[in-house]
Amino acid sequence: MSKNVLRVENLTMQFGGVVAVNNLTMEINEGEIVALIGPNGAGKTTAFNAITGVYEPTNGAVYFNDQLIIENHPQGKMKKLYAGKNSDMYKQAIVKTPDELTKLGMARTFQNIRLFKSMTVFDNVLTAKHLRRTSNIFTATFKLNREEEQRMREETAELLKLVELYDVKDEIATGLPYGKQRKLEIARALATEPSLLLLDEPAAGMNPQETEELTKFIHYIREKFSLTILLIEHHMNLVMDISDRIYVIDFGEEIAEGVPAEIQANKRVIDAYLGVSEDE
Amino acid sequence: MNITSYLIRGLATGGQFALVAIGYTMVYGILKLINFAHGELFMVSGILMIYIVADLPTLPIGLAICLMAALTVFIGFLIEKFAYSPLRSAPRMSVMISAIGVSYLLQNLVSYITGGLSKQFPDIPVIGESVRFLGIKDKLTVFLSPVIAIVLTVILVQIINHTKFGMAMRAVSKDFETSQLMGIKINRVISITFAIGAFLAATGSVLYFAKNTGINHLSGANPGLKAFIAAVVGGIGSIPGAVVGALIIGVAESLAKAFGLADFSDVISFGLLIIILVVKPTGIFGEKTTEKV
Amino acid sequence: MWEKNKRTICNLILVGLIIVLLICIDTFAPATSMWFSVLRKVCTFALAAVSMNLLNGFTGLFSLGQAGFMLLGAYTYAIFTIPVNMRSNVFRNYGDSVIRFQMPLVLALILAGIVAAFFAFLIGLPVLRLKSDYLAIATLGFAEIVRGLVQLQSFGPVTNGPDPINMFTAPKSIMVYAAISGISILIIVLMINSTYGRAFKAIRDDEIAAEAMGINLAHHKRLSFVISSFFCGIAGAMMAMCNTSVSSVSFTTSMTYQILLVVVIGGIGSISGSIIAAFIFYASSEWWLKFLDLETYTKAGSKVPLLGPGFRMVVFSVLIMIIVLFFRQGIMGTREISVYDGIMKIRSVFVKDKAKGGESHE
Amino acid sequence: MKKMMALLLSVVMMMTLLTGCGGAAAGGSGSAGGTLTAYVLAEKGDTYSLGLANNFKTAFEANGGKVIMETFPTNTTNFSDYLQKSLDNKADVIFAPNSTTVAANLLANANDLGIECPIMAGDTWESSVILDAVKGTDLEVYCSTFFDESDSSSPAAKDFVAGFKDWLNNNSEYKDMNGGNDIVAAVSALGFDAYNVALAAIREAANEKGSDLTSIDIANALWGLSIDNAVTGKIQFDQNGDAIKDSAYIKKAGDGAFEFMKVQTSPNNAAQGTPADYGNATGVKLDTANKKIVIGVYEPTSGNNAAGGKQEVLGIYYANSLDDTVKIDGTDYKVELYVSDNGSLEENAVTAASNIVGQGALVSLGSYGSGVSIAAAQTFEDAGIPAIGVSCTNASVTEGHNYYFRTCFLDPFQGSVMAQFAWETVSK
Repeated sequence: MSKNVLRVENLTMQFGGVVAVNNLTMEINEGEIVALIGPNGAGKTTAFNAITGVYEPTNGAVYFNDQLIIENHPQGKMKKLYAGKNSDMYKQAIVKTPDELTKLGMARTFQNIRLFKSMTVFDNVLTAKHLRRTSNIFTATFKLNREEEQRMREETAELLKLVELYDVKDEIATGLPYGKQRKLEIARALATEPSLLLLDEPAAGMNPQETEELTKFIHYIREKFSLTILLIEHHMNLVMDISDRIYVIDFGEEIAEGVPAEIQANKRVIDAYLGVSEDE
Repeated sequence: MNITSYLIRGLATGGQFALVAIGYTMVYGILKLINFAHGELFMVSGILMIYIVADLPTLPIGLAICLMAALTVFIGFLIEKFAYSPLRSAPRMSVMISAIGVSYLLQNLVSYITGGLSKQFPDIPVIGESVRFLGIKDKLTVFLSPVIAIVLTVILVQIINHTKFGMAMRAVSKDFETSQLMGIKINRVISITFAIGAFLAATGSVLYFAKNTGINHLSGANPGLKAFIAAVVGGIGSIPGAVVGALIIGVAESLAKAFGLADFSDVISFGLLIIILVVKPTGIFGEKTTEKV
Repeated sequence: MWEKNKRTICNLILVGLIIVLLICIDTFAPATSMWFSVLRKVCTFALAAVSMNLLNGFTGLFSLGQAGFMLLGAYTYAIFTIPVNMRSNVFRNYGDSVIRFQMPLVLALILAGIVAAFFAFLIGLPVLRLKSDYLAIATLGFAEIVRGLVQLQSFGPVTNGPDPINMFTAPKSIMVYAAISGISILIIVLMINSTYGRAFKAIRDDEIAAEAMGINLAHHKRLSFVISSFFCGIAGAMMAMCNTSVSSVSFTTSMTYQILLVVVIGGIGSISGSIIAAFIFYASSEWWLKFLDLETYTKAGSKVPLLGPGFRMVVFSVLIMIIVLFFRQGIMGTREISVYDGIMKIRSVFVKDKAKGGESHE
Repeated sequence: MKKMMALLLSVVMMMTLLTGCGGAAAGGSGSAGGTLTAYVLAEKGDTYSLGLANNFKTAFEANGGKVIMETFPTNTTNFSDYLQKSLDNKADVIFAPNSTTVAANLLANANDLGIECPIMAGDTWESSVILDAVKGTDLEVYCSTFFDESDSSSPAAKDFVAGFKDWLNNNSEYKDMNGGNDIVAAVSALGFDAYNVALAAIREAANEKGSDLTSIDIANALWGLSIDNAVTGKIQFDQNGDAIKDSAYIKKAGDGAFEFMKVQTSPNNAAQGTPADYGNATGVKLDTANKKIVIGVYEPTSGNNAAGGKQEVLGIYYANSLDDTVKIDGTDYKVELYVSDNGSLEENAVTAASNIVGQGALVSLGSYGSGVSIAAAQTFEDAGIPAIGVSCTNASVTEGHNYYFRTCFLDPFQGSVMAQFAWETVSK
């Protein structure tokens, strides 16, 4: 069993009275590609945002490389309102902001593309290099970090060549066609030198031919950068032929977990997607 | 040292600021915009009153006030039409800069017309008389302002909570796009909100300038800022909050003067603003709205 | 070498030309010419506008506290550069000044920046978490608080209370102002073109994406706020030098509005835009458009309509509304001045004419 | 909704409850015996106001009186809380040396609160704004000033008053500038004198140096000048360049006009100053090319002090209309005035003064308002041009600036005169 990269324990997200994510438990091991799927509104992106520090989870814990990074339990008004389970298991309140998580090595992309609209393609990726800087405000301003700057630019050029965007590197990022913007966002995430890459519907809005290309690309970057990948996706053929394991959630709860073949045959998963009432 | 005179006057200034603060809180509730020019509108209505009474001496005072209120509402309408609605889809910063530009324009225009000299507000018959109340001798407007402010607030709250138009305003303040989809004519609602804000500013200016009769182009800056602080302290977007916030600011300033901290009165209200913004940004009455990513 | 940084070389040539021009004005212009007081103000407010642009234009933090930081810079500079023997005269109403020594100009300038930056750090802690319009009002409030506190009688021995401070070193030659302003703006430009500059722009474009890319928002916002206030403090010190007397009465919110409007005219997010706009705004308001304020009479003795005290400011405010509403980009938008591209464009216009003309015989 | 209404009502109830029990009658004035108390109110950041207030305080306390002094921020329009403080402390006299903009509100609030004790101020209150504010109230308002139109003791004064009123009445534009009436403001008389002092100094310098006189020679001439028949009394400059004055006129704001009360004297035995050392300053040369002498008029014609500034300019205009040529070496030089508005703001001072310097002025007159005068002192000094302060009374206008002279009395003098007058009227 290879090293465990990400472990999510009883993750619960509650907005007021609505439980968006209910007691989700997940494990991702090194080098794996794991998919998190479920019908629209199942709470996939909410779980994703809780793991990447955009939201504070109402209850539960998250471990990264076996190190506790996020933990929380219902506090204040939420104590009374809390509708989830095992809130007594967690006492501490450890909160991480997204930039701290990215520093640890968890990079992400967004469901609706969030590129830096005033910057060129090249600068978008170059900006992400800022995280790994060794210079401070003075050395950076007075150009005493020439070799670091040089290294950043070379790595950025390399990444852009990887995603075949080097030829448009001086264009304004938001001017690119949709598919290319998606790949640029992935390149930008890679620029932070992550060990775990979280992709939020990377194939959204892509035609089958582009999706096919994306699958090859994700396999390639996993090898090249020895990454572990967690992705949310609706394109079933992409999910089925790329993921090592799949978690399925519906109405915030995990209803199935396993390798693609098992999931395809799983009755509950099909019902959830086809909306058949679970009467039996 | 008897506190009463300072409390009464504190409530009075609070009441006068409240009418202006309501204007801020309504416009912010709807457009999420700090209408910097609202303080200047308050000053302009004072100046309008002076010129109306000076140029039309035969007009009875009651009619003069109504004419002034109508003109102020019209100016408020113009400001919204020319300075804000073209920037409806513009980034937040340019709308704010446009608001600052309007307030700068109004200040300079009035300074040019009046030559920078302060003018005397005409005597308002009833509320201008000096009256003795609870041992304090001052103009009737001082004692009347808090009462009028509370009465107008109650009326306004009824309109907002119990009329169709009120519901439309609440809808627009909650979510711009969806209320547009629901067939609410956004621009009409916004114009009327501005008109109500302008009317209240006009009423407030009559009460305020009846007491502080000297007006020049800068007389709107300080009350404008204090009214905005009141709106934030009370909870931006909540009308009763604006009134309570204004009363608190008015009393706090007067008490500062009572205890010889006169130099600090400005510092206190801005200090209060920064504390509230940091500790409880939603203010006393405001509700918490989580930012959806 | 030429190919790689042709644009910077052309721009450097332009800067060189400007410096030579300034030296000529400084030495040859008659001592009484208006150029002196105008160019001193232009250098001061160019730096103030650029430092505000760093914050509003490049980091997307809408702050209206510039007047407060300039006041801190001006007071610090003035207090520390009064000759020792003149101190009791200046601090007449408050016994004598607490500070017993006089600092050289450069040291006092840097101290002015540091004091402004220190207060920026303090007020930054609670205020930088706020949303844009609340941040604007909170910083506006801070500037008013500073102005109120400096005037207190109890602070008399330090700040001379409400009385103005004068008798401090106020250099006359334009080159001093141009040097201070030039070096400071150069530092800001270098910073914006560094990795930190990119981080600031990222925060301006999309805070959530910036944070997801590992940029610590609190740290970088505070950094930008403190550095912008540092240079605001230096601009405040330069303003003290311009006016040869400092009193808190002149650091009003309308001064902050003026700096903001210079930034808007120049183009939010363009350094060269702010410099050009500062020159146009202050040269015309102090000098070229001064006639708008004077009641002038035509030969026939009839009064020229509209002209009169205060008319200049009305013209300005209308002009600014037009720019804010219709030319939101301002003069330069977010582009920086580039002599090389300018020449190329002009050349291509000529080349095209020649080509059009030469088509017939090809 | 219910919760909110309840809270609102409770706030109001709590307030009225408090006021109910605390309703002891305040007001009434004049402390029974005991030390006389003065309440002094000055504007923060206004050099003139603070200088005069501080001097009044020292002089009044020297007489054994008690002084409560407070300052208010600029742009304050409501003074009731401050005036209430004077009632609470049973002040016998209120001294509020502020601009007319402040006075309009201050007196209106005083009337609201039924203040009975006398209210006094310095020379700025000698203006029609105060007469309007006092009309229809029973406020007792006094102010000190440099000149009174009904003082017919000196012939020069009588001629000036008659001539100036005619001159105002037959051109409406100047009458408007004077506030729409032909009341002779003290500052107009001072402006008139300052112009004549400047001309006398130019003629003096011309006698010695002829057509190669410079502004430095004019400065030197000023030191030795002694004019006996000036409208505002004898003018001689002491070691600081201030006119040696020993009396001030006290006026009461009557119904529609100021009533002359008395001339309050206070010993001032300063001797005439010896010329300051101007080193090798070259100053500005006489414009022999187009035979004209430019005199700068550095005044606020906009902003808070515009009213006083314009009246001062009128005095200078009138003096110029009577005498505008100086014969130097046989040729007539036309005297031209260049008015530069400082907008009553210190930050405009340097630019407005540089305007005057730019016009090649030999002398500059003004300004109304001590703050702007001090701020321009350095600019005039660098250009080597003597400046004559017309009505700025703060000591630091001339202190340390040997190019700045002044034809009016100073705050320390005016403060002690008013303290003396207040002490005498109140202790009767």
